Amino acid sequence: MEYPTILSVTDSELDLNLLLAGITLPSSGAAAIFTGMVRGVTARGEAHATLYLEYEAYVPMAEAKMQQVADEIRQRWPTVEGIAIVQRVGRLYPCTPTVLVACTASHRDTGVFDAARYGIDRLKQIVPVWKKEVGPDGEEWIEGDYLPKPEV
Amino acid sequence: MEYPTILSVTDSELDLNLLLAGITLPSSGAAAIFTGMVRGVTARGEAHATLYLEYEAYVPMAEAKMQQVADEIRQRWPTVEGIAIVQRVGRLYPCTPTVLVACTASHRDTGVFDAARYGIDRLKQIVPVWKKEVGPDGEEWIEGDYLPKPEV
Amino acid sequence: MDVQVLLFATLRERAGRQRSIQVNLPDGATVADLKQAIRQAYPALQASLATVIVSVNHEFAFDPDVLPPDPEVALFPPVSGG
Amino acid sequence: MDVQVLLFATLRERAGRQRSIQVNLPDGATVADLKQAIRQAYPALQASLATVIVSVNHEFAFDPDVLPPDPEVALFPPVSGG
Repeated sequence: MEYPTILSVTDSELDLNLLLAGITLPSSGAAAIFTGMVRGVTARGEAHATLYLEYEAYVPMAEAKMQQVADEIRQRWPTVEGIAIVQRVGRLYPCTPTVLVACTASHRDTGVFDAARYGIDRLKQIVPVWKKEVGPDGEEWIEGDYLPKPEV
Repeated sequence: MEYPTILSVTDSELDLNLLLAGITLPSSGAAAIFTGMVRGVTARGEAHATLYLEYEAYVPMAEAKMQQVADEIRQRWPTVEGIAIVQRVGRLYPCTPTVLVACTASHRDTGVFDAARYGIDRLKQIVPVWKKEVGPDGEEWIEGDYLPKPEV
Repeated sequence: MDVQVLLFATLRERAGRQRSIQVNLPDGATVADLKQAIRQAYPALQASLATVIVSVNHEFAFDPDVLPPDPEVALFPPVSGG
Repeated sequence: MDVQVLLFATLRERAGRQRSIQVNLPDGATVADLKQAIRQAYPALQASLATVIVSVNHEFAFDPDVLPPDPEVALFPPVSGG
């Protein structure tokens, strides 16, 4: 049995219905789906407004690193059946879904929530995508704070 | 600021895109979505095949109990912004999404995953919906194992 | 008072697929009294009554609870949605 | 060997929005040598090099790593997708 894995960097709208269908097997009874959306207003830290975000990706490496994230999920949660990891790029306005990480499994008590959570955390560490925030007072590149280290 | 709450028992297809949009505010940056699907094959317990499930609900009480689940989520995770709780009823075939519990919040580290997990666990305890499983060898009502107790 | 009792899932099937049954109860009757009346009038439901869930006006109700006037009463097995 | 270095996000903007730059390195050069060569040829990138991430053939690479022949090299800041 081959488990479905959908990995993609795209400039098209995320279709959650289609992505869920693509990772649902006859044995799948539960899906945990994470999506990120563009915030138009942010209260945490320095409160500010956002007009839009401009996303860019280093596509072939992003796809390779999405594969690594999927492999890590399967290693940690062998019960996971389907995995979808999709990053949207381009100019994205508030309320728009920008990223999706979804995992299916036979039952919901198999770690499927933790698997999706792990997936989005890892994506934000190792998948080469960057965003520039454009607000009423100008634009600013957002930088992450994760620095990869050599494997020992 | 009124936070959106979508509660519904429906015999129509679940549209994840629409439901997510309905609970996304300009301040929402993260969504955790749980969906359940009909399993065509089940390995856990007595392994068996399923042709379809027939769902029925006690609709007005189901809606009241969904409201209670939403209230409990907001009480436990005040950071949750939008909540959607939708149960599909009728005859549902393998791979079809049957239920959705989704929560949005400003950031993903606000408990939004735990909130969605809590929501589906509570739905399966207190929302009056039942399913009859129809397989190649006949049909059987599924019974839950949660018995409500008087509040002290 | 005459009380209409909605039935769901296995309860309905065991009552011959009736969507509801009716029982007559004195004013001030409790949920325990309701179950006792059903036990006598509908022997087919007797086996189900041990683990049955009772709701009154869309809230779970328990043996000592007194039925309010004009209650919406339902009987059903432990829920299994999702 | 001539090595083309892809630039992303702030690195590209600081290099005058060039999508890539080119540096010449001896065979057997390491990632540290690469950074040193960039530091000298592109002073605008100097400040970025302290926290820059280097990838070689789509894998993270570190100062002691020796560049393979015909590498696909990229320089970028800590990622911020999602």
